[in-house]
Amino acid sequence: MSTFVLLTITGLGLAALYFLVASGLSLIYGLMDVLNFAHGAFLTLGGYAAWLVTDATGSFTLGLVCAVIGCAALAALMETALLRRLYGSHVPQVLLTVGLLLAVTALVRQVFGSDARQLATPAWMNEVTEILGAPIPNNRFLLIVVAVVVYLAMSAFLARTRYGLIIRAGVENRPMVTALGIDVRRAFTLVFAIGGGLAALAGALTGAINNVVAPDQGTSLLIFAFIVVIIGGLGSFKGSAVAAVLVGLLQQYANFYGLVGAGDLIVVLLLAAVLLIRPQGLLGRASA
Amino acid sequence: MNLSTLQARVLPAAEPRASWATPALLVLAAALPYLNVQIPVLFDGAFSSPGVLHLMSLMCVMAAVAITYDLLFGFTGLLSFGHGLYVAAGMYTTAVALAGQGFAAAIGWTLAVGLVLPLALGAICLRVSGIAFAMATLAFAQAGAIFVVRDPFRVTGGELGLALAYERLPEWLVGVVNAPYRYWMALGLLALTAAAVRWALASRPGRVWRAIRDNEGRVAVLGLRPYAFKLMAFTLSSFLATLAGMVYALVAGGAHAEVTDSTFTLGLLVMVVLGGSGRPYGALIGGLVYTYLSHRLGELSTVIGEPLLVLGTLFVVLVLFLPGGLASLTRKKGKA
Amino acid sequence: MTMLAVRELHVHLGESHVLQGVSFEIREGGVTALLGRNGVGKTTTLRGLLGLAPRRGSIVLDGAEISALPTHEVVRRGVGYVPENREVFAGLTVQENLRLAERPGGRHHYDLVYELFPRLKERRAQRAGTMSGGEQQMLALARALLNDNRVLLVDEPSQGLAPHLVADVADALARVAELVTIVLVEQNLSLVRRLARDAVVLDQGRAVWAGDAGELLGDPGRTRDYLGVGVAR
Amino acid sequence: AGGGDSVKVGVLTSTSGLVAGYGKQFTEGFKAGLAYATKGTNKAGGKTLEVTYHDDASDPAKATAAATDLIGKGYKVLTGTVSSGVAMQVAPLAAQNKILYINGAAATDAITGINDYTFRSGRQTWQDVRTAESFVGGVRGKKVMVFAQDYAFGQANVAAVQAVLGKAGGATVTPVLVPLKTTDFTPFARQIVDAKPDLLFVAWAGETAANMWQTLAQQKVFEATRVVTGLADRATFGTFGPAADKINFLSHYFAEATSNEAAKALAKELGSTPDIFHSDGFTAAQMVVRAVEQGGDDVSRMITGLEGWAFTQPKGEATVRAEDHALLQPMFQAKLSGGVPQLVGTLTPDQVTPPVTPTK
Amino acid sequence: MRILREVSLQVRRGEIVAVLGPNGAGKTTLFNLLTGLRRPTEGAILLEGRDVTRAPVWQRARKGLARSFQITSLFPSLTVMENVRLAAQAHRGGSLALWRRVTRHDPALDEAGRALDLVGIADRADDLAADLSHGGKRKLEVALAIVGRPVVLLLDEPTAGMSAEDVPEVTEVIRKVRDTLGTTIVLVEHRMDVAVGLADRMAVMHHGTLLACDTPERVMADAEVQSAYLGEAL
Ligand SMILES: Nc1ncnc2c1ncn2[C@@H]1O[C@H](COP(=O)(O)OP(=O)(O)OP(=O)(O)O)[C@@H](O)[C@H]1O
Ligand SMILES: Nc1ncnc2c1ncn2[C@@H]1O[C@H](COP(=O)(O)OP(=O)(O)OP(=O)(O)O)[C@@H](O)[C@H]1O
Ligand SMILES: [Mg+2]
Ligand SMILES: [Mg+2]
Repeated sequence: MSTFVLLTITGLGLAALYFLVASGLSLIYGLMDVLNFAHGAFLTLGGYAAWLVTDATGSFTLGLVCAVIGCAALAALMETALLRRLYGSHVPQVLLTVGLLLAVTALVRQVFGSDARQLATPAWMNEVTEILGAPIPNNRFLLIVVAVVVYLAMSAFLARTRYGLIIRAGVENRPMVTALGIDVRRAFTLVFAIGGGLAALAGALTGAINNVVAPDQGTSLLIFAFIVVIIGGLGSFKGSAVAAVLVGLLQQYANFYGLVGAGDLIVVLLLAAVLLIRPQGLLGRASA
Repeated sequence: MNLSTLQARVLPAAEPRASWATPALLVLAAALPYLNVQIPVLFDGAFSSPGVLHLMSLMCVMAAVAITYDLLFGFTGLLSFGHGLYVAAGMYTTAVALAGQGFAAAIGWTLAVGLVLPLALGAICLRVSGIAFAMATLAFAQAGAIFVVRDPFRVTGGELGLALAYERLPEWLVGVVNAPYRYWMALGLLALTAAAVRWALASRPGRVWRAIRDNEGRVAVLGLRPYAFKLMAFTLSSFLATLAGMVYALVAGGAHAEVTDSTFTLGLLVMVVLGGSGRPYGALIGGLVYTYLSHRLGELSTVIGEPLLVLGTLFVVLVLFLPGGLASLTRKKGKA
Repeated sequence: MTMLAVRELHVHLGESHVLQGVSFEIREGGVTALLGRNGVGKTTTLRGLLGLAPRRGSIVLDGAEISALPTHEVVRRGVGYVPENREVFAGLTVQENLRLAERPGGRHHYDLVYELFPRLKERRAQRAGTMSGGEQQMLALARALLNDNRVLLVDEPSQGLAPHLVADVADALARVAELVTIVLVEQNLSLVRRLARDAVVLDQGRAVWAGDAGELLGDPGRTRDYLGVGVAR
Repeated sequence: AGGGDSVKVGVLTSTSGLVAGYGKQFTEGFKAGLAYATKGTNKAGGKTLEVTYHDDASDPAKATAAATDLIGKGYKVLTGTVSSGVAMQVAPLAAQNKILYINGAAATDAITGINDYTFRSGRQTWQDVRTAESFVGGVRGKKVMVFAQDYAFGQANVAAVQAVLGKAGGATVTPVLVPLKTTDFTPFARQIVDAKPDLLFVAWAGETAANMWQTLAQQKVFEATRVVTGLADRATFGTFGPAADKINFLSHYFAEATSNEAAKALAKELGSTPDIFHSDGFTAAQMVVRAVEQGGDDVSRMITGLEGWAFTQPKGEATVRAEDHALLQPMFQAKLSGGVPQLVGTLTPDQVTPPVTPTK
Repeated sequence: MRILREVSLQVRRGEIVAVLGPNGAGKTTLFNLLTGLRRPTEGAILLEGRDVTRAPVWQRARKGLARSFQITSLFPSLTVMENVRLAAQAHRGGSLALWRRVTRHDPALDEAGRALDLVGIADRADDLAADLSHGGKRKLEVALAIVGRPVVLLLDEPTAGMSAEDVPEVTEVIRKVRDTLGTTIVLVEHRMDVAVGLADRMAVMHHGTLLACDTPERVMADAEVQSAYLGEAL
């Protein structure tokens, strides 16, 4: 019983991490239809920014905040300086972000070396709390809380503000949105900044879970983020959340109860199954 | 939104044209091993030296792979993130069959795998389109990568890779002194691939592929079954990639797990766009240049340790300022 | 009073020089029809006015030069647009399409819109992309009529509308024209005849005739020369 | 060939990519070893060593390209790489082209005895495992678990443990192999706790190590069993976290373990504390110098000159075994306290001698 | 939601039937059912006596069912000629023949040329379809549909957006297609004059049902049709 509780709660923690990693990608993909490979770059940069600041100031919280703000600003810059020229042509956008992913990962490795860097987190995060006999690491609770907050905040942003509408419409037909008197560019920049900030948040928290940041943490997380977004359904923020929970729990159970190390294959299988049975994803729109 | 229609706006319709330049270049390329000429800085030795020939062999192989990728991506509008799987299939089938059964069997098995694997996987992946297709191919490639690296049946050598059982190879393929033969083999592969793809594009299905890239639904209403055509393009492209994988293994002396990594396929994407996707010669040029740079940058510069930093940046600049790729530099912009 | 003055408007699309110095003036109030054969550049003129097509030349709206403004700024000066191909946002619902069209700071005439097109009210939650061609046209019109406009640019509103709806649309435009200046591109000459006070005719990238619409349509010679038709019905 | 008065030596290792850090150590160690073995003259047996350094980016394709280039330019001696994947593809080239290849730090057992032309300058997995065994003495009838990542490096460790502790030692060995890209290790820690083994052997590399150790500590694995693992480079000492003092470390090399002449020379040349792969680079240089001294530019004489050679490397006394070119060398037991490694015991080369794999 | 209810319509070989009805009556939906882009919940579709209710889109097209789209649907990055040639090639078969190169002397090319001539955009043959004006695209749309000499031709508002000048031309083309090829034609049309001028019979739809189907004269006189569709004529 305590094992099951342990697996379930840590599985939810894993799900929370996957959701955070996927959320920025899902937001940008869902709203702007950009398959943003640079998301991987921000996952890495966020981790390194958090590490730099934490190392200098000794405060992980400050590191986290600085990472989020810094990456949001950087993402906004990237959108205005680079991506903006390419609206209307999706493939070049994908390509641009691929280039950024490759370049930024290499840059980080060049500057900080290829060894992982240790990220010091507050002691309480690494301690455990017993629930029904299962020792749960406290950082998993942190993950779950942050993920829930992000989910609620983003849902409100999409439902309560016009930005969601503007961007969905802008993706479909950008000139027509401007012809309704709306400055699409501002909305796009904002969303991109949010995406960058979310990536940084996920990158820094990944660093906190792993206790280290590494140059290619972004690239390896990115694949998981893609898988979560696709399983959840293109353009569905809620879908990403559901998929993250599914993947996190399934992986955790498979790793314990299943054949040794079935955890990674099961994710791939799940993806293949979803694509074949329900190509638009669990909660995706039929086709947009 | 539909990826393929969007792409159509950036990609011009290419009209492959034959000219005298192609055979002339081919003859020149074939004569390189006899040229005891060195281009300083650019190459670290004379053309006839094994090191340069080896590099050029790799460039030819990768250019061939890039061409097969462009057939999918640039001309049919199918964005695949799993193309490396077929190159890997070619490499590993060759290495495994060579050790077990010898050279002739290795070729036979590779051809068979190159036909059956893409037919089977393509039949599944092509049930979906757009990003979902990209993800399905990614999923299978990931499964392939996991298979290779984890190596449950102890055949692939895991991340250590599988060196060729060179004692079972014909003598002319073994040893540094025989670099010219491997170069001609790679050049032959490139010529064959380019010719096959060019022929296919100029064929009747070739036209349909481009129409599918533009507007798939409309193709169906005209009475053509897009699925069949896409599967055809997918199989042809993957088959040629498998073939290239075989030559790659012969040139590099073994199969290695890097090819199954998703960054390998991303590299292909970069090559194709670098050269100019959906353009004659685009992928070829991109494949040559990218492979050259990724091998030589580290050697050329002591300041920049990470070649991908330069390549990634170059790629970004190119996408922004030369969306047609390098190939668009050589040709005046014309209509159609 | 001149509402809109266009001088020497040039537009290049790809390699073709589509508008080669179009000049005309539009009086305040009422409907001015912009006429011409297929492909002369009527749509391009409207898009040029809005800044949706790259343009050169002078455009004066309400006394202010607007040719350098980005599209959304032009629109915020009170320019409504009903595009030729409807261009509704297929992935958004009807209601979302309308909400998006609300220009901040003004009144939004949902009552007018729903009165004109009750169908839209019924179908508020339907995705615009699944609506019939005519329904989409209603939505495109509604999007523009929702706001207080100074000028309304309307490109072929009757296209794909059933006859009785064409009549309804005509009524609606007539009503709106009492408040707003309308520039109307339309192939349906009977509609033009009913609505338009003035007309401008484009040919070969230029405005070749401007004046009273009734005079133009009442003169079979001119209509044949400029529009290529003997006036029917 | 021609009896010129210089010999070209190519050092092939990662200065970019995943294991660039290891490559850097190897290169620095090599330079130090070269200075030491040639007494600063850069000459061996009267011949000048022309050493060039090349990046393999831990990519076998790049490595074979560079090797082919060098061989084509008349290089007779290649050395280096910290990646087993690269080593496995370069070694056959050496045999095909009849040149000498002294592998760097790649630990895979498969390099030993792979062919007549290939030697190794570092330790092999077998020696690691043998050292682990020394922590429990006899394992007969005991339960041993191997916790490793499911790829070549981890699998090799599992295989070695099964051979050393299982087949030879009489223990029951249970592997727990974890997919490479795992983020949460709780289920595996739980499996270990449930199984209560007498010994847990952990073979780990990469950025998930810190997370893995923390999870083991959180799930109270250290209370349930005795844990042994390898001590890698100094940059990773922090990854063990608070659990560090509960772990028994087997070590290939750490600066505090020895203080012979070679080790001192290494530290002096570097001007800093040597790290694990510095020693391998140093040793590789020693072997290159020996080969050239004995063979000039004749590869077969280089080989006979190396076979059976006994010498002092930074780790201590080492011997190149003639039959399969295994490098017999001492290994260390260590503990970490306060982030500083301390020597617990030294195993002599014959206590950790791998079985002979005669070359093909 | 139920969009069509119990619509039964029989069209004889070589007949021109115009489908009319207010916006949203289900005309395009009817076409989508016939071409196979959508599947009916109930009912059957017979083409030349054979049941094609479950056949995929491309198979029906092979059996001679062609259509044009209300909302223009072309291959924008191919030239006008290539657009039509593709359609011609499709119906001639052998499109999967990888070994057959597309040559300059291709019967499909001649056919395509004739179709372009017929709709009057032969002079734009070498331009990209994307660069045509709206009217031009509408004509190309018709060319794509007729080039295959279909047995049954479905035209969804072929004259929408065409200038008054071109309407008679297109009307003439449609009639010629029927007269020379014996093609059965079903078209949706909001222009009364065109519908009345062309159609042998007119079918009027309303709220997803078939209100009437008869000769133009009788349909126009039908009171129900008057109120449902025509309203006060302009
Ligand atoms: N992107 C483009 N590139 C080149 N030429 C174009 C482009 N778009 C339109 N054109 C050309 O510009 C001309 C004017 O087009 P426009 O759509 O303004 O005509 P229009 O008067 O509105 O015609 P219609 O009555 O058919 O709607 C046409 O000849 C068309 O072929
Ligand atoms: N996927 C869908 N979901 C909901 N309603 C739909 C869907 N598809 C079509 N409809 C509705 O079905 C009705 C019939 O549409 P259809 O396009 O067939 O009309 P139509 O007769 O062609 O009209 P028009 O003359 O305006 O083109 C419309 O009211 C439309 O909104
Ligand atoms: Mg127009
Ligand atoms: Mg319709």
